[in-house]
Amino acid sequence: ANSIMERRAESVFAYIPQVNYNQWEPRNEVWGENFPREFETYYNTKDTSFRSKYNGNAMIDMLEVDPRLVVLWAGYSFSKEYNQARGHYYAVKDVRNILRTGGPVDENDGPMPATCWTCKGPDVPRLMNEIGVAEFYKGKWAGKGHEVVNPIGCGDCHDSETMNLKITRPALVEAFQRQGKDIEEATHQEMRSLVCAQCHVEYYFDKKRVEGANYLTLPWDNGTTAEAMEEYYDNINFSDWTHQLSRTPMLKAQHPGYEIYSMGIHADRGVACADCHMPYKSEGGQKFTDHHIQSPLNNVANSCQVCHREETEKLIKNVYTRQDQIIENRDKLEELLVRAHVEAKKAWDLGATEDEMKPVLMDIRHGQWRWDYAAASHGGSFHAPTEIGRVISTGIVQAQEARLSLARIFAKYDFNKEVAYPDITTKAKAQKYIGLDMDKLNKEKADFKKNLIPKWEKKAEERESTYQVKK
Amino acid sequence: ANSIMERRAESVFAYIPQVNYNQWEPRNEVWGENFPREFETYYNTKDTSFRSKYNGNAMIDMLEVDPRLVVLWAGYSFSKEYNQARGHYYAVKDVRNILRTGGPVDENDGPMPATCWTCKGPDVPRLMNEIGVAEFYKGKWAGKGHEVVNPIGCGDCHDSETMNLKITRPALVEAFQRQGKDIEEATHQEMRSLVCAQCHVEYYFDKKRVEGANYLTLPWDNGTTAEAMEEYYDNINFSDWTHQLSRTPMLKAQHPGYEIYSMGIHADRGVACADCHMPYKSEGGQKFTDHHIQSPLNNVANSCQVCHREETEKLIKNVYTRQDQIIENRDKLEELLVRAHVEAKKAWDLGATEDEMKPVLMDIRHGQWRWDYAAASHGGSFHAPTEIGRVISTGIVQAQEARLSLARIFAKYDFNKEVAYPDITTKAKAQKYIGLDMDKLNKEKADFKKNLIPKWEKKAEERESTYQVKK
Amino acid sequence: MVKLFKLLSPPPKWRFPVMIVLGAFVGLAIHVLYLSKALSYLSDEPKTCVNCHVMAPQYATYQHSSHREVATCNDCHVPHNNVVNKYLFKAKDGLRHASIFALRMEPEVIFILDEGSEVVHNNCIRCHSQTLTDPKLATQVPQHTQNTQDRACWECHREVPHGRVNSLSSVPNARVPVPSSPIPDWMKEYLNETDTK
Ligand code: HEC
Ligand code: HEC
Ligand code: HEC
Ligand code: HEC
Ligand code: HEC
Ligand code: HEC
Ligand code: HEC
Ligand code: HEC
Ligand code: HEC
Ligand code: HEC
Ligand code: HEC
Ligand code: HEC
Ligand code: HEC
Ligand code: HEC
Ligand SMILES: [Ca+2]
Ligand SMILES: [Ca+2]
Repeated sequence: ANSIMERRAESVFAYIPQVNYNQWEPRNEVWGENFPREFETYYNTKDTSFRSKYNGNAMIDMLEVDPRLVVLWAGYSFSKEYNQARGHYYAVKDVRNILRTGGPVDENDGPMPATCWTCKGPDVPRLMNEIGVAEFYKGKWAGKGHEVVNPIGCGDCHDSETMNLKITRPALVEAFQRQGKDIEEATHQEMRSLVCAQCHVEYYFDKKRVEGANYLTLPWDNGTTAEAMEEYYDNINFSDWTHQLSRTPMLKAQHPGYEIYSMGIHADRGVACADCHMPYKSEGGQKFTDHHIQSPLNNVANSCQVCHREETEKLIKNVYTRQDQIIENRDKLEELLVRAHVEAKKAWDLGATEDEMKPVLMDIRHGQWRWDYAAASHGGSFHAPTEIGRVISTGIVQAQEARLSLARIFAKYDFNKEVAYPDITTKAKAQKYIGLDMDKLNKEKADFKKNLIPKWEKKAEERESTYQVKK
Repeated sequence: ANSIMERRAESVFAYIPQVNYNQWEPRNEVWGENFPREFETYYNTKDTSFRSKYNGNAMIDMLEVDPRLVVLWAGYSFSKEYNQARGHYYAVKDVRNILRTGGPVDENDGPMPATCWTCKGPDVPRLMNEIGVAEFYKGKWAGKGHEVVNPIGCGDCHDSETMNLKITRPALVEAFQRQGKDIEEATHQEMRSLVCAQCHVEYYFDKKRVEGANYLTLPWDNGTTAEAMEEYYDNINFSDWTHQLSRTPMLKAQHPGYEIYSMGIHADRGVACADCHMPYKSEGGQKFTDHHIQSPLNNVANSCQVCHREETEKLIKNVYTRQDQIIENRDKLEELLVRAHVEAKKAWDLGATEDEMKPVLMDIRHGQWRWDYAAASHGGSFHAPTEIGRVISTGIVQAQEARLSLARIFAKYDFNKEVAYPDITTKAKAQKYIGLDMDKLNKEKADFKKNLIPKWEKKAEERESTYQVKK
Repeated sequence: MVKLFKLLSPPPKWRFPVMIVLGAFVGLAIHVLYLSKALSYLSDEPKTCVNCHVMAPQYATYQHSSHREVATCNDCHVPHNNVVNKYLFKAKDGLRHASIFALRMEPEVIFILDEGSEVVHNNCIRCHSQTLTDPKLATQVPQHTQNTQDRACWECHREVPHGRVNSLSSVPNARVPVPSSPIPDWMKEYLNETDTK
């Protein structure tokens, strides 16, 4: 009886803030004092125990799972290390640990620019507010290591006064503007996806816009399909790197999550990222948004079943079926691209000319871009399976077109054998094949962790101790 | 609520059927006297005024729309004429008119076997009952022209006593048996798709089973995916014809409608063919099954919208989006296959050996089979878009694999140019390219229509006039 | 029977404490029934189902459906084949709901049980048999009734009446009647006063 009495009272609940802070408060724990339920669930992103067929919140070494990637990215930092992402809680930790960011010895050292911090936590809007956006994008990654220490959290998505959803990253706003759209007109439901679109999007660094800055830019001016973005990059003659084997001016696709989701049936029906990845949850009659952002397959009851009355197993099977249908051909495309790179190298070795190779390299560039567009977004095979299937087909056509031209070049140079497929059955073999000195890279990273990180943490602690939080 | 309870007092008034007939009554008009609503709607399949983006109930000359087909089917009757189907009302008329059945001059003449009648109307179960199944499959198509004169109708799907749904074609029952399944255990809901699966399925003629008979067989023993059926055909070394240009032992896929539908989300959720193509309709406060079988896009309100609350335009757009996503790559695959055939011909011309060509031809066979599997089922791009997308990708890989081997063969025979793509911009040009004498074919057909058909009709009329129908 | 009663009745010296304990139980039970408005559970008034806020989404969606004017929750969710069945089912269901609710065991997304499904389905048919059955066909097609009624109606009519979004949080701001009167207390008092005068 008591519980019934209590529970009737539950629904009436007055919100009394426990602490007072402003928009630039980067510490999730502080916001969390006012919103314990959201904070506690947010903190669950620390969990790494769930694995689905292809994803989940465990960290998965993708180069080990699929060593072909090493060859596809030869000459680019992704061939050193690339993992299937885990929870937001790890954002800062993982960008520090990854071999891609190297082992800088001081704030002017290392392979990566400061812009790499942009999507890693709420210190970013704080810092942008302090020093300006362009200034934020300047300098080396190591130069701002002491600034960005809190992982993705409240300040990235919320207004501190109203707790309304908020866009805190300029790149998204600018991309909307260039498309002639006003992000301020977004509806509440659209905001439930747009906060994610601040980060889960394809991007590149524009080095021309502001002198000395790697300006974060979303290549959406012509649209967000694989073709539209490809055209954008072709028009500005952009490439992320030159492939070490085939000498192709390559494009790297990074997690075009929002773009692909937008082309799926769920987006068509107005379902937002948050509906599946942050479903509502009730605890003691109090409804709130589950901030444990993760694979919905670890929470089918509260996500899918709100809209679908099928059994959990069936819904999971639906997801796996789509992923299987895509990934079978995605893997095939990878193999064809590996062959294309290796064969292109052979053609160069035989003495093929720039002119002869140009169309081949264009096909490789486009074929791999489309593969990456489909592969880099880990949710894509479910978010928009029919579109991803389409893109992969076009990628296969291009990869094979490149190989056909290569076969003709071989004939011209009197080479009439199949080029052997390299032995890349493990990550180690593949990295050796492209000539990476992993011991050196690991050593540098270890030194960096021992020497630089403690300094960053100390500086950050000092800074944060000066922040005002009224109780 | 009370008044509603009272209204339930059903008035079961005694009812005397207008006419009495048995299961072998082939004339839809006769059954129709007892079931006017079903009959009238059935008769609407006569309408040919609706065209959707790719389908509809108009007859569409597919060779004109897409002359590549002529080359893909070179050496096979489909290159003479192939139309996008129209309503059941036309089944008999169309099989008589089509150039594929040629212009037989008597009952032992013509290119097609009697088996071609199997899916064209309710005279078929009648005749099978009279003369036996194997006997039905024997002889020429022209031999049974006077027997099958009523287009697809009541007797094909219904039991005359109970009006229950009924399987009247042995091929489906036999296919189930060979898979170890009992079709008699099908639920009522499954029957609402299985009646369609009597005809809307991939088939071939087994010439070995019964001496002299083209025994209608569904190649489902290993399963119904493109791969499973391909494996089945490979294992029994079956081919429909040998390609005129590339000399490939080819497979022709015919409308695998049921197979593909079964792999889609709607089948997964228990939605039957009849739910979309024969939705309920109400007239005067009675609900009955709309027998106007056609594209649901001509009747979105009763088909889709009972389950989906979106606007008509949006639902139609959903269908078109999926079709576009598939058809873009399907068309590309066609082009690649045309090239493969033409290039294979060139290789033979250059003197390539059987041994050299064997792997090439295998790739062409498989690539075109997968294309046809995806193309022949006009509803497939919507019925199971993710699966069809997958199949097309694998087809592209194979077509290009064939062309790569060909490039190597060319190199061997010192041919180092691109083989020109033929000028096949119209049906006429394409038919000329493969050397078809269309005037002759048309002339033969015209003679057949003038001479044989009137005889068939007269014989049929005489026979039917002897049928007993009790009023 | 008497023996049984004797066997069950406590020894004399325990009688008084037992009476007190039993009394307390009865009192408690009445209190529970009162608090949970259990009696209202016996009525057909849709508002009574919303005594539990977990029923709010269903109430809100129903309130906006074509059935609002023509059917109550119980028209669909309780058997109407006979009175005994109606109240038996109600009692069983009600007790289950109340226990789960009190134990805080309700899931975020409630699913109708097979038993309840059957009941609802039969109620759809009860009201709509006029549309579903064609008397002409019924005489000629023995399976007619079965064929038109063997799937859950809402396999096709997926939106009737609760829509397709089902979760405790699906209608956060709905005006679900928290049992109250539209007239403010001060006005009631005033009216009462003027009444007695
Ligand atoms: C400030 C940038 C940022 C924002 C905003 C953001 N994400 Fe992320 N997200 C990331 C990063 C970075 C990672 C990878 C973290 C890691 O692996 O270290 C990630 C990881 C994820 C993962 C993988 C979690 C796992 O368990 O594997 C999911 C799912 C996800 N995000 C969904 C979302 C959704 C949904 C939203 C919006 C509601 C969102 N993200 C908003 C940057 C962001
Ligand atoms: C536009 C936002 C954005 C920018 C800029 C960005 N990231 Fe990320 N990062 C993400 C998102 C989103 C994820 C999660 C991706 C996923 O789901 O796989 C992620 C994941 C990661 C991860 C964990 C997964 C992995 O790859 O091992 C690392 C490490 C990482 N990023 C490093 C970097 C580096 C280094 C840079 C600069 C070159 C960078 N990020 C720039 C948004 C961004
Ligand atoms: C990746 C984006 C993201 C981050 C990070 C994030 N939130 Fe949220 N938050 C959301 C979304 C989306 C909603 C749902 C908003 C809606 O539907 O109105 C939400 C809702 C809320 C609400 C409104 C009540 C509710 O539960 O629906 C509160 C309070 C809240 N968040 C607090 C926090 C706190 C505290 C943190 C940090 C620990 C945080 N959020 C971090 C995206 C985020
Ligand atoms: C907020 C509502 C909502 C949520 C949450 C939701 N869906 Fe859907 N889902 C829809 C709608 C709407 C459609 C479109 C079809 C329709 O109108 O029923 C759809 C379509 C689908 C389809 C068919 C599309 C295809 O790719 O074949 C599948 C499968 C599916 N959903 C699975 C899931 C799974 C798994 C989840 C959880 C991860 C989920 N859905 C979450 C509303 C939702
Ligand atoms: C209809 C439900 C639905 C919607 C809407 C949706 N997702 Fe997903 N998402 C899924 C499912 C299901 C998976 C696959 C999870 C798996 O394989 O374990 C997934 C996977 C992901 C992953 C990889 C998860 C992992 O475990 O690493 C990320 C990141 C992601 N989605 C981000 C987003 C973003 C950002 C949006 C909006 C732009 C979004 N999703 C919209 C259902 C959805
Ligand atoms: C006895 C064989 C047979 C059966 C049984 C059969 N079909 Fe057909 N169907 C055909 C033939 C043959 C055609 C082509 C007729 C023509 O174009 O002359 C056709 C054409 C169609 C068309 C195209 C109509 C148009 O307007 O373009 C649709 C749709 C169709 N059938 C659906 C179905 C459905 C659904 C079922 C089951 C309820 C079914 N069919 C049962 C043989 C059959
Ligand atoms: C297993 C059943 C079956 C058999 C056997 C069969 N058909 Fe059909 N036929 C169909 C179906 C189903 C359609 C409708 C196809 C569609 O939707 O495109 C059709 C359509 C047709 C059409 C109209 C569309 C067109 O292609 O122009 C013709 C003509 C036709 N068939 C002739 C034949 C001939 C000739 C044969 C023998 C070689 C034959 N059929 C054997 C089931 C069959
Ligand atoms: C291509 C297959 C097919 C053909 C041909 C066909 N029917 Fe039907 N018929 C069905 C299906 C499917 C149903 C729905 C059965 C169910 O759901 O129980 C049906 C239902 C019926 C019913 C039951 C009442 C109703 O409307 O649901 C009657 C009576 C009927 N058909 C009469 C006829 C008559 C008369 C003809 C010939 C003019 C005919 N049918 C031709 C497939 C067919
Ligand atoms: C196979 C799908 C299907 C099933 C199962 C089904 N219906 Fe329907 N129902 C329909 C369609 C389609 C219509 C639209 C007919 C029309 O408007 O012409 C309809 C119409 C109706 C109507 C008339 C609606 C109006 O706007 O006038 C009622 C009432 C109805 N159905 C009740 C039921 C009941 C009760 C059941 C369960 C016994 C049921 N239906 C089962 C498909 C179905
Ligand atoms: C008897 C019910 C029913 C009918 C009729 C129906 N659907 Fe569906 N549809 C579903 C179900 C169930 C799903 C799976 C998603 C879900 O669970 O909501 C679905 C999924 C879909 C999807 C998402 C799948 C995809 O390929 O992305 C689309 C689009 C769709 N339907 C369109 C249509 C159209 C167009 C029609 C009419 C031609 C139609 N539906 C008829 C029940 C139906
Ligand atoms: C969920 C709804 C749905 C189901 C279930 C369904 N179809 Fe379709 N079907 C469609 C749609 C939509 C189209 C595309 C029509 C168009 O493009 O005009 C289509 C197209 C077709 C076509 C070509 C129509 C034409 O205009 O020529 C045939 C034939 C067909 N379907 C047969 C079947 C058969 C046989 C089944 C069951 C095995 C089936 N369909 C199941 C919705 C459905
Ligand atoms: C004491 C609080 C309470 C009241 C009052 C209440 N419910 Fe419920 N109901 C619940 C809870 C808790 C569940 C979840 C049970 C579960 O998930 O098994 C539930 C589940 C249901 C279900 C789905 C499970 C099933 O039994 O099939 C139906 C239907 C339902 N209620 C109808 C009603 C109707 C109709 C009324 C009014 C006559 C009503 N409820 C009144 C608390 C209540
Ligand atoms: C017109 C008939 C009808 C009326 C009136 C009706 N319901 Fe329902 N109810 C249904 C159907 C049908 C379902 C099953 C929905 C499903 O499985 O998708 C259902 C399911 C439920 C469920 C289980 C949740 C679920 O989605 O499975 C609850 C709880 C419920 N109803 C409560 C109520 C309450 C409370 C009322 C009155 C305010 C009410 N219903 C009025 C037909 C009705
Ligand atoms: C108490 C009687 C009653 C019950 C029980 C009932 N209905 Fe109805 N229903 C009606 C009446 C009366 C109407 C006409 C309402 C109107 O036109 O305003 C109606 C209208 C409808 C309609 C057409 C309007 C619409 O919303 O699409 C459908 C479909 C329908 N009912 C289906 C169902 C289904 C399915 C069930 C069971 C889940 C059900 N009904 C239960 C009395 C009832
Ligand atoms: Ca993950
Ligand atoms: Ca058609």
